[in-house]
Amino acid sequence: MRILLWKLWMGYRIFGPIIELLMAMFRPFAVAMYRMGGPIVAQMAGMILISAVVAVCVGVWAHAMLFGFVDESILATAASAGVELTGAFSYVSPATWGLTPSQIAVQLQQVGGVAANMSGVAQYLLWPVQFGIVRDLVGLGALMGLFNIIPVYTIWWERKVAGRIQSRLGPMRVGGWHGWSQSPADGIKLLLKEDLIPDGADAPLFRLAPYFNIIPSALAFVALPFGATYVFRELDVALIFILGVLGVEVLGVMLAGWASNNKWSVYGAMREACQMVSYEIPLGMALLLPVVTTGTLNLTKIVDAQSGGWFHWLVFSSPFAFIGFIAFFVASLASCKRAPFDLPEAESELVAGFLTEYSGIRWSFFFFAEYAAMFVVCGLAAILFLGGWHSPLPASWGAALGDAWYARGVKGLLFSGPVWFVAKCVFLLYVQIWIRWTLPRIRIDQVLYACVQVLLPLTMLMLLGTTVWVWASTSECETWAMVTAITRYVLGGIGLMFAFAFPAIAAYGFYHRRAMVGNLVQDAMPGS
Amino acid sequence: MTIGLTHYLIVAAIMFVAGLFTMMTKRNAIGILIGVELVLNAATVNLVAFDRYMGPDRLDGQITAIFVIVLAAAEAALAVGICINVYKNLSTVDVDRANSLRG
Amino acid sequence: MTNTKHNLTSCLLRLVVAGGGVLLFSSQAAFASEASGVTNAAAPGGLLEAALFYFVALVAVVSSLGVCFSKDIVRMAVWLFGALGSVAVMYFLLAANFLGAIQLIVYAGGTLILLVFGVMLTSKSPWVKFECPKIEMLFAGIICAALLGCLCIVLTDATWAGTMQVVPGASVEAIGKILITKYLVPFEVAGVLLMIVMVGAAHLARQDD
Amino acid sequence: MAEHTLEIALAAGVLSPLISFWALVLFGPKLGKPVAGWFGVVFGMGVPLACATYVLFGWMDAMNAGESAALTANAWRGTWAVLGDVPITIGVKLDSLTVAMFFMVTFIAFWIFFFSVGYMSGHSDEVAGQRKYWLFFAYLSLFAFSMLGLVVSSSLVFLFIFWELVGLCSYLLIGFYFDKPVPQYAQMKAFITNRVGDFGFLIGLMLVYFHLGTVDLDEAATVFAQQAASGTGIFASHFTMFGWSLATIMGVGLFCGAMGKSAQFPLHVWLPDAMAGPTPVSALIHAATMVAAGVYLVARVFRLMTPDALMFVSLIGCLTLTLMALVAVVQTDIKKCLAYSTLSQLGYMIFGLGSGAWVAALFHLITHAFFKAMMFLGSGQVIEGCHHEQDMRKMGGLWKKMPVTCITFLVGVLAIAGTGIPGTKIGLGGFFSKDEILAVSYARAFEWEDPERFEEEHHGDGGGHAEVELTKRVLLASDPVQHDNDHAETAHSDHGTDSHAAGVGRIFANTPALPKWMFYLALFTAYITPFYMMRAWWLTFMGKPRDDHVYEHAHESPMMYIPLAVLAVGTVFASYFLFRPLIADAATAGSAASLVMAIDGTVHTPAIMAAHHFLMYGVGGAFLVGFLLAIAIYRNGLAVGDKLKRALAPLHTLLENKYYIDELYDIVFVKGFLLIAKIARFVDTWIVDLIVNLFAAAAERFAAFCGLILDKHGVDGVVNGVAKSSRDFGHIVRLPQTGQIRHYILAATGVATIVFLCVLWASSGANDVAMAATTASLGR
Repeated sequence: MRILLWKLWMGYRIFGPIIELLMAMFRPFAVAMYRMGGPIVAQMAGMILISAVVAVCVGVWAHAMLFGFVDESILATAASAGVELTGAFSYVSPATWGLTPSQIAVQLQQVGGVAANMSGVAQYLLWPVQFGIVRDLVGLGALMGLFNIIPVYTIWWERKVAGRIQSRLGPMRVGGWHGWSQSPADGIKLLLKEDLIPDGADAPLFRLAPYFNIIPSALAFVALPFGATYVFRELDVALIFILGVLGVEVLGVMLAGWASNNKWSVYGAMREACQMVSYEIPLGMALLLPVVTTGTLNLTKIVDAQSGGWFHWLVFSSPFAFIGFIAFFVASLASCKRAPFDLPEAESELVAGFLTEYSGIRWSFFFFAEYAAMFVVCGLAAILFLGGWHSPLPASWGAALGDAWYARGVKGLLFSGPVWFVAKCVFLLYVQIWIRWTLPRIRIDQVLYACVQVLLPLTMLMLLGTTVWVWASTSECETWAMVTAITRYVLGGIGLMFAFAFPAIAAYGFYHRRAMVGNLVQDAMPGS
Repeated sequence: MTIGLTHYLIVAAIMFVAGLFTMMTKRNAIGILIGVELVLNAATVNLVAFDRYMGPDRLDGQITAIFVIVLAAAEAALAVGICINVYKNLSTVDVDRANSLRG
Repeated sequence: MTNTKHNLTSCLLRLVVAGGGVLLFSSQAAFASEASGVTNAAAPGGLLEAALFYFVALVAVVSSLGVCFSKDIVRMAVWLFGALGSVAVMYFLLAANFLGAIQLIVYAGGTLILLVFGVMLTSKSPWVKFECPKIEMLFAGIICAALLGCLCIVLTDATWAGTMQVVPGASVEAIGKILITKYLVPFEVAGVLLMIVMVGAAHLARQDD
Repeated sequence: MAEHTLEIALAAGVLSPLISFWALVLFGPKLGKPVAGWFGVVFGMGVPLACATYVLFGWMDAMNAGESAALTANAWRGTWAVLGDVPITIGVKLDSLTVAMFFMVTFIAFWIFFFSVGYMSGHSDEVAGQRKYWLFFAYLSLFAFSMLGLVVSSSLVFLFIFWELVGLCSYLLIGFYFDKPVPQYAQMKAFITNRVGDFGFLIGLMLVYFHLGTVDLDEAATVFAQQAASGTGIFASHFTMFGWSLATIMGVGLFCGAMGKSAQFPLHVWLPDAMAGPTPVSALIHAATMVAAGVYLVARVFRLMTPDALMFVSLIGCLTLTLMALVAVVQTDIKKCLAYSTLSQLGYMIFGLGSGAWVAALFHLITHAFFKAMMFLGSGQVIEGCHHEQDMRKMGGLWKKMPVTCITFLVGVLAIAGTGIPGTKIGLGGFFSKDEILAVSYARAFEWEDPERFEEEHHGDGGGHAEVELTKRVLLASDPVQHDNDHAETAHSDHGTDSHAAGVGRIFANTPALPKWMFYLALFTAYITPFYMMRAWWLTFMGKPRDDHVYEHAHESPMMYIPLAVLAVGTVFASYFLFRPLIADAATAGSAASLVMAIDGTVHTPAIMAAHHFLMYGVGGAFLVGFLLAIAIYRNGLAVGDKLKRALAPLHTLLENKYYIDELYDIVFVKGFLLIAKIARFVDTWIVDLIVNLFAAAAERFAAFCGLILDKHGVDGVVNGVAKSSRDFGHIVRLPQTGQIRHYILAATGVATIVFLCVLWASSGANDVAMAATTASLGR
């Protein structure tokens, strides 16, 4: 053991300086590269961004498809050998059921319909994908990437939306097309900034606090499924696991506020504690609606219960779920400290609340955590109520496509896949941003009033109603089945109306944007 | 390298003793509360470990652990309320000062 | 410039640590999936489980000792979080997934926040510390050490009457079912207790007229 | 008809008032004054009434098509929870009785809600301004929810839950004017008195739970019958109290609940006081529905009754009906008069059930609900019109000012008096129902002496009639305890006739004349009822105005007399043709397989025919006698009445003070406690203190003697020395008692550790240690 430690220490002594030297050399190199590449990037920026987005989508889709195919292959091979493997299969380690490349080739020809000469390379390319460690590495990479990209671009997007809502343009300069690299640039700036620790602060806690924020929000991604086979770890208690780790975030905020030794910070922390402890209850109750309906805490199974298109989404399953979804969304705003519940920060009253004394990378950690948490709760909303990764198109259309490899591809892209999940999340994120820049912040007593006297009874009532609804649905009574079907279609119709009205109104606003600048928007709306 | 029941029990024992020590040496009322939480956690670890290794097809240990968690949460809520009341009356949460009923 | 360099490297290192945490957590989650009836190659008792257990046990022990020996009440709470979190991971290792998640929600997300909240409401200045007499510390230390010694002797020597077979973890559904059938009465009693506690806490926290 | 449609309609009817309640509680203030009331009318009762109508017609169709039995059998029920081995069921009891009750409650309650909108518009601002207005309708909605829930519940547990909810609503509504002292006391009295009865109900429920092992009404009845046949279960218990077996106690316990809610004799005291509540509440809860819940309960648990228990029921009902009717004669407050009349009529129903007149009692319940609700609303109209004057002595001649009220009230009076043409089928509701109760009790009293003959007549005579099936008695077995005792005496046991002989029960077997006396009392009361009702009507509406001030103000408003008119029409027409067949249908299942006998009064066996003939001549003209007597006395105001009052002063005083029952309760329960306290105080002051003081005085003398001489010099030194040493010792002992919790923990842990070490030390060898540890840890 001592020898091992000694070796490690020596290794650090030797390689540490080399790494740092390389990094020091890399820094001017990077600046030079940026100076050279900057103009090119600036010109091609829009193209690059769009193609990157498309590439990410396609990558995600292809990735999911690939994994799904290998899973199927394992299952099929096992079945042909007379072994029954059950359960969710995506991350099963293949120690018991490893496929040889030749077996993969067979599967490629049988299941995928790929010609024999084409499967030669593919079989070796696909072979490693079946191993848990490979998948974990790929998944970890994807997770870390997502965890970095989502906050960075949500921040940029938020600033753009805020600008538009306030009749200005938002960031326009850095990176060319609509300032798309503003956030990465800000990130670099924050990395380079001095890491201040105020006098009289509790230094270890002050340093520790951001990690209490950022690690839970990263952990939440562990159990958050992006697609049927695209989940890092499929937990049977995924839902409450995510709720639990998001609940830990509060501790970070409170520690940050406390350790800063600043009056405003402590106020912010106290507000956060009040707010979170109260809003977790309605949030949890609203989360229970889909759980009661589907009878599982496993997110993948909850989504499976909603397959089949628009009208099968849980939000339309009963009036209680419909209202419960809205209650959930409100509570999730509060749990992410988003406006109108952004009291812990409250720039206009508390300077910046618990963030007052923070600067540099630690400060940005809080923001990473916040935006990641936003994405997570939007993802939960999409999974629990909006059908997860299923598209609104009826599943029967997809079934009509057949089972060939290209049909699978189309199905993965159009009917059920991570792309849809991300799209729904992004839409909900947009709604969050929209709300933030439209509604004023409410007072703390109003916040608590809204929780205890409005949201809590409401969600309790909805939970009760859903329970009765589900319980009534078990009776197999024809009249009741008719009632549920009618409810489903009525609510779905309302949803559909919103879904069409939303882009229509947006298009109208865009078309008349000149008229709206400088006016109250409602003056320029039709009928005014 | 097989992890058995004893491993968990020893960890739980250490936590238990640490909790006891905390209760014995802290003068802050909330500190004592933290010690109590530690002791309760040690107990629940024991329960779950026994459930895992000794209770074939029975969930008694886990259920008891759930009840312990419920009770601990309730106890913490009340105890913090009491601490705040003590603070209101004595302007401190030092348990050495809360000795009005001392015989 | 030196300052920034320090920053950059330390931050990167910490990101790596964070990533390691994710990895660790995810690898333990692999065991937990056993509870959902999924076949799992890494059977309990494997190397990874052992490694994870030792890591978590270390965290638990260190955190518990941290709770004992730290003077500052907020730091005690943070150490307590370490202990609670590692206990949650232990539950996952013991295939009690539901309990693990509940532990996270109730303890880490609820009780601990309440404690810190209580600290914030009841401390006049941030660094007020009450010290216990040294002689008491000594006595307490001796007694606790003796107790721990006894416990360890007994635990290591004991032969348990049970089967010592690892039983498969139960699903959430099973817990739910047993909770409202066999344990219905305690369940209701717990509900009544929570109700009473709610009323009591509200009463304690009232404003004096 | 689609499956379960009727249950869904019933459930919707039950839940709609609940929604209305919550909506009014949450949004009541926003809805404002008239809107909240109309909201309550529409959602609190309009929707249930629509559902009830739908169910009624659906059920009629099903009955005509012969599908009703299948519907009853298939009625939805599920398991709510399993407590121990006993499933707590939840479900809808779908039979004719439920349908009839549901329709009756919703119909009457709808019109009372309607009436309330008018009534509360003037009353609501008296206490807390606008706030009380919506609160009133919220309470009414909650009441409607609980009452309807009670009616449709198929399980005793849920029946009990709704039962308690009904009690709560009654409490809330009686004390609606909470700023006045009288309603406050009245609501407390009602609540506490009801709890006494509910305690009995709970005991009965627990016995059902433990001994029958099910809480579903039908299953419980089946199990009960099986246990009775085989002498197992509750019949195997040899526990007795007051000579009652456990089975009888179960029945009596369940009946105790009904005693509280239906205000039967010893627990009746709350109902007259409950008239302090708003008049619509009196009409709805304390005349038509809630008090009827007790009767409904007895009808539902009829199959769990033993003959002894039923005799007890009958006795209580008989006492109530007679005593309360007499009190009603001397009441001067219009609402109190109606209240006592209600008590008397409830007594009739309970008496009817106790005598086996299952159909007639429930039929009477429904007819009574119609006309009594109407009369209460009429009295509300009068009180409202006369500026809150409730004293009938100050009214008179109001028929000019309130014609509609007067006429509808008269209809009610006629109905309750049992007006009709004897021997024909022409008459008002009370005519049929009361006549049938009396007929059955006659048959029971005079024919049951010889049960075998009765049996033969019932079976031999009407073999061809389908209706005779209704009167079947599957078992007439008495309690096994009884059975054993009687076995030696009555040797013939082949046909189970020995138990027939014991059918009257164990205690009551010694008093064979009791049923006859009860019948005579009921008969006597049939003459009193028309008298006091006509007295009330005449004093209020006819004659000359006796108080100009009241007369000047008197008026009536359409909002309030529309319901009166509707209910009057309902009283006249709906009852006999609509409800009688429904209840007769329900009787098949409602009294099937019971230990006791249900007798249908319309079955023309010789016994019943004899009763009818007897009644035709005996009480056929009772209403005329009573009416004429009342008119003769009060034709010219109060003068004759006052003379009579003076002539019969002692009796009048007794009745006016309601037999001093309230005072008795006050003396026994309240004063009793005070008396005990006083005795204790006396003992304390005069005996204990005396002894103490004596000792003190003696000690003082002794001390004075000793102190100067011995104490100062000799003893003080010793004492001080002892004191000092004990103080020092005390200090030492006190040391561990620091008041510091951590020290206690330290000490406790220390001791535990030392014990632990000792155990380890004592057990030599590793195996012993292990064993000790194992046993210690596992607790084996």
